[in-house]
Amino acid sequence: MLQLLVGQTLNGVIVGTLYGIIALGVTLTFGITGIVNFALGEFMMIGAYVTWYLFDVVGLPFPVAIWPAIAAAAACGFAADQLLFRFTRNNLINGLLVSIGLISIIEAAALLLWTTTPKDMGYVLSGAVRLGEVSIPKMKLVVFALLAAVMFLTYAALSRTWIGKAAYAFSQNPEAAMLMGVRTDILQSTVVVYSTALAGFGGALYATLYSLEPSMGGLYILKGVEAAILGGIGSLIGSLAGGIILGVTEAVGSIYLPGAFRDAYGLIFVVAILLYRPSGLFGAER
Amino acid sequence: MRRLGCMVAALVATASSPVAAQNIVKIGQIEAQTGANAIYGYMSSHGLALAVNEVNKAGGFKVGDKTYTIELIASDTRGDPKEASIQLKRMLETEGVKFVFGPFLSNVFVTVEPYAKQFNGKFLMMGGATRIHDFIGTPEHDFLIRTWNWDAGPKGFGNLMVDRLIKETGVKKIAMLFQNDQGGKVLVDIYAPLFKQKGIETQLELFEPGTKDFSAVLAKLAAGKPDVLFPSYSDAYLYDIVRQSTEGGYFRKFFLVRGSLGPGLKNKDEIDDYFVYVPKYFEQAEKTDPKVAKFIADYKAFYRRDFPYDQAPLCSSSCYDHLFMLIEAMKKASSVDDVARIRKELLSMTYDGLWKIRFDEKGEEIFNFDVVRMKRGGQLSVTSVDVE
Amino acid sequence: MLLEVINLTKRFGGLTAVTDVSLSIAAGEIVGIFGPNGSGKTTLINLIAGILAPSAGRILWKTAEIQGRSPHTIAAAGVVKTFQNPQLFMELSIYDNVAIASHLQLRRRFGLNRVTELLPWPHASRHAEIATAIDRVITLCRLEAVRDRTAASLSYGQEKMLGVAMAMMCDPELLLLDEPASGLGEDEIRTLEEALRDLRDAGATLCVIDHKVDFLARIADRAIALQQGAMIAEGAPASVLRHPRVVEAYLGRQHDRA
Amino acid sequence: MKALLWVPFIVVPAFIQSNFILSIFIFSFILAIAAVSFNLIFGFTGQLSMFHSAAFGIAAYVTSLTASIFHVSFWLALFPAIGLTVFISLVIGSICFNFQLRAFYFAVITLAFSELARLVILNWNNITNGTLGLMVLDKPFVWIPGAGLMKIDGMFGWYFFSLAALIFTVAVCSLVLRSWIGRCFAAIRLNEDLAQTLGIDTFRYKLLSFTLANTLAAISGSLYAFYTGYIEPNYLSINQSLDIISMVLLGGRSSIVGPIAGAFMLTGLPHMIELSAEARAILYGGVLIATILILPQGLIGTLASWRRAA
Repeated sequence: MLQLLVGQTLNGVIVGTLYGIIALGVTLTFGITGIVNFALGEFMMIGAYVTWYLFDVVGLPFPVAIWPAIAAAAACGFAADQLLFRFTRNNLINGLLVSIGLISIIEAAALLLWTTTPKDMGYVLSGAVRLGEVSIPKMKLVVFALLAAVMFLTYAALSRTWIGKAAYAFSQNPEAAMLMGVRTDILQSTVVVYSTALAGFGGALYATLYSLEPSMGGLYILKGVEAAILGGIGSLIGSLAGGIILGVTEAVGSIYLPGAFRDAYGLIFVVAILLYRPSGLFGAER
Repeated sequence: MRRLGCMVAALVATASSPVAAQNIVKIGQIEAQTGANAIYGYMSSHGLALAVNEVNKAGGFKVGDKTYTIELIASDTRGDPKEASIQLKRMLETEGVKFVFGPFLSNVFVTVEPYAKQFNGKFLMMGGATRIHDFIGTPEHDFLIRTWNWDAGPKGFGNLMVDRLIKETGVKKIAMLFQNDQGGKVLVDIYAPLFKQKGIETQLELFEPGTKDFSAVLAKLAAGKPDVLFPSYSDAYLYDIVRQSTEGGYFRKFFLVRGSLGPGLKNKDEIDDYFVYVPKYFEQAEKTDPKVAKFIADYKAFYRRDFPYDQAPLCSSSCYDHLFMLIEAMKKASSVDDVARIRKELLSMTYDGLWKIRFDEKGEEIFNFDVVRMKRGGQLSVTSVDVE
Repeated sequence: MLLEVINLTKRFGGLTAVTDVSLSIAAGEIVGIFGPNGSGKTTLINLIAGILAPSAGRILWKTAEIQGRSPHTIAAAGVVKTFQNPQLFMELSIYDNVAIASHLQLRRRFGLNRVTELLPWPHASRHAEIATAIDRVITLCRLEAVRDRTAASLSYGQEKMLGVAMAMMCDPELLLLDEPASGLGEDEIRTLEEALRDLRDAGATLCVIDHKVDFLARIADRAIALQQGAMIAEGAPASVLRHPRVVEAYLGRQHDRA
Repeated sequence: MKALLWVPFIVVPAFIQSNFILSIFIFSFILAIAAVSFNLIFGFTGQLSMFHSAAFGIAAYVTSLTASIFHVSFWLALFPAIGLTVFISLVIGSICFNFQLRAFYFAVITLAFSELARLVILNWNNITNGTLGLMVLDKPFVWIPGAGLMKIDGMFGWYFFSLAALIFTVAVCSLVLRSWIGRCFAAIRLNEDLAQTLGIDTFRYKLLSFTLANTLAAISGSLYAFYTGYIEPNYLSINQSLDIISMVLLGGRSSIVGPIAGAFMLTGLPHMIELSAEARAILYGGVLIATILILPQGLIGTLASWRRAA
């Protein structure tokens, strides 16, 4: 039983980082543009399908295929930002609803292109590492490493680079930031596009672990938002932590309790946290 | 636009009388083409559209001395009972459709059933939904024809599959892992008792549709040391379950009554035994059976995308065959609207298309199927089972 | 005593905005509180109005402790404040703004009988009663000309008057005005003064905060001077203005500027 | 005079016998009840609640289960449903509003609660029959002067029954909204701090709005269950909530009529315009986005503002 617990905790951590990357996008977008982009899951789906196409159909090696995937997601993100989100800045509800409309468009397009038939990408890396009874697939470890790396890089970038500082300043106090000469529109678009690129990256890695369907995005964005709230909107480390907590809760929860309730365990946790600490675990007290 | 027209027609008092056009046979289809449970409906709509296109391209079909073309009215229910019930009303009353294909979804069927009943004898409903099984053959339900092989019952394949499994693998304990939706629940209700009665111990776990990471549930199930895993019914999950079972070393033996061989072949070197029910093993039949080859070629040409060798062709090919069966029956009955006669002909014929299909006296479909068994390394043994 | 504030203190993290302030307001008087910006005036009345909770000290309203209660209960008890930069229902007309403010009056006058307003045939007399009250306040605040325009379309002075009007509509026993005169032109200030006097004559007690000394001197019966959150002088406006610490702390700086 | 607007609806069945069209009307009426009531909390009080479909679905289940288990009439079965909805709304409402959850958080928490409700119904197999859902076979009775006790069955019965229910809902909403309660809702929507200082107990009125909205949604849910004759856990799904939201947005959130128009558009149009499934989904998304960005007032709202301008 102990190995089971240990193994699933580790597995939960890894799955959690996938939630975390979406959560990171949610947090960034919310901090800078004041909206929650519920379509992030769809950009993840785009990244995943492009990776699958380039790797399986075209036959590029994975490390190469991953870049066009990210680019594609980012490009779509840029289009969406210029055509839609630009007009819903700081209008939470409208932003929410626009992104919901966008979901149904992107999903339908994916259906046209790839049908409901699931796509399972060839294995980039198969087999598992075994420590005693505990076994973890190699690919999952790689994914975990890559995601964690990207998140910490993002964190570093935001605390070092100028754009990062600008973004931080802006999220703290827009007026002051603008007086400091931060070009709001550019900053906001950059962040929206970056978050979609993150989602695309997440999708590319997702494709190496799981099979793909057009409806995959819907589930992930919910988890991402839950994770972001858990960790506290506006906190980068929080979004990673939130994702991991969510992943572990689900994995461990479904060992001891019915698996059919898996999604509930996360939700209950979120509600509890929010009531105990409305600003989330790592969020600044308001 | 045409439909706006008939809306107007309907708005002008006399709407209730159907607008039957000359030398056109209207075929309706109510399936979920989008949404969470769309996979069956989506592909059956593909199959039917393909068949209709073929018939019309060939200039229609002759019944008596008249030549008829087919008008297909296929609407997307999104798996929403509300949509379906509205659409069926339109088909039966406004459009005067006499032959309705679908639904594959039980929730849609039970919703429209009370209404459809009122038109008993005026139309035929050829659906695959499992719940049709509860109504078919009962009074006032002559309009029902079930277009899918049924797991349970003496003629059902479930029985035969389980026997074969026991005979060939000597399984003692089996773990069931299904998504918590209609299909999953039906399978549990059918197979749990079946195993029990044959003295096989079972473990059961359900998962939320949309789950992708199964290692927790798999580990939990494996802890109970069952011999075989009986997973999901849809490739959308099978790929993940099979891969994660083998990678994690949880399971090496699988038993499937839905879904394709794809997941097994993909992990062939990790799998000891992959036991799957396939109404027709397309990958093989394509090479041997010209009809199948033609079907696959036509599909590729018509939809300009390559052919999905997962469970989807089962739906598409079955609906494809059923249209030609129906036309056959019309010719035999030398009428396109005498529903009773056409039904009689349908039930009395044995159609030899992509599949060898016939119906029992109640209207339950019976077709032979293949059991494909894959051993480690991927060598396959295909046995076709004759239901009779 | 209508209102008694006893050793009231408010800290925001490090800095102390209000230090150990004690004061009392008697029914029917107009009290003026003044002091330079950041002297804790606004914090003080936010504490009284319940928008902030004090760190220490007590607030007695008619001998009942009200510190830390929620704003709406305190408002219901009869203490209403206006905002320094007016808070309005911008999309609505002046009339509707004041109509919303009639909430408390409606409750006081009719209590649970309000539910009859939910009937398809509402109480005509009641509507008339409230309607006249609303119009009275609007006239009192010299807003009848713009009665049906949206609040968003008002001039800054009118916005302030509307703020006062809404506060008045709650017919408060104690009205706390946060810098009512700031940003107003001379004649607007005159109107304001008249309105406030009318209000006092109508039986309300007023507590006015402002740094416009002359304005306060004109209307206040009693003045209180604050500096860095502490009370430094109290008494008749004239005498308080002459108080050395006030001159040094406040007017002194004005003289420098001059 | 507004009452006259209903007259066309009352005479419609005299001209239309087509069950297809009538059923579109009936579904529109029933869903319009949900949309109008949702607009109480969303459009008039300014809180985006995602609990609406849960209230709708829970009531659908409670009513039909009570009716079938205890063999009581629709009307009797309605009471426990409404009672439970009120109770749940009060609990969830006081949790959310007590903690001063802001817009986004409120939406997410209510969403979480409605998902939990769905999962409970989904997995409580021995009562709810899980994903397979339940058939609802009995129909409500009403007493009609002259005709006596009449079973609501068939198109015309349902047409007028659901129409009556909609009229009732609209009446309740308009009476509430033109009273002081409506003014308090507006105050909360427009400026909560100010509302507080004017002595309005924002907590109480938010709670009232939330509860009233859910209760009316409960009525709509029960009707829906008895009309379709089938209930399934999907009634509580997020998509159901989103559909209701879209109705309100398309019609316009600033009026009572708006959501009704929205309900008709979303229920009727898909059946009048021939489109492939994918194209329909794309159009739906496009229209939704267009309304938000171009006609934030919604259709009715925009027409109204034109009338005012002209």
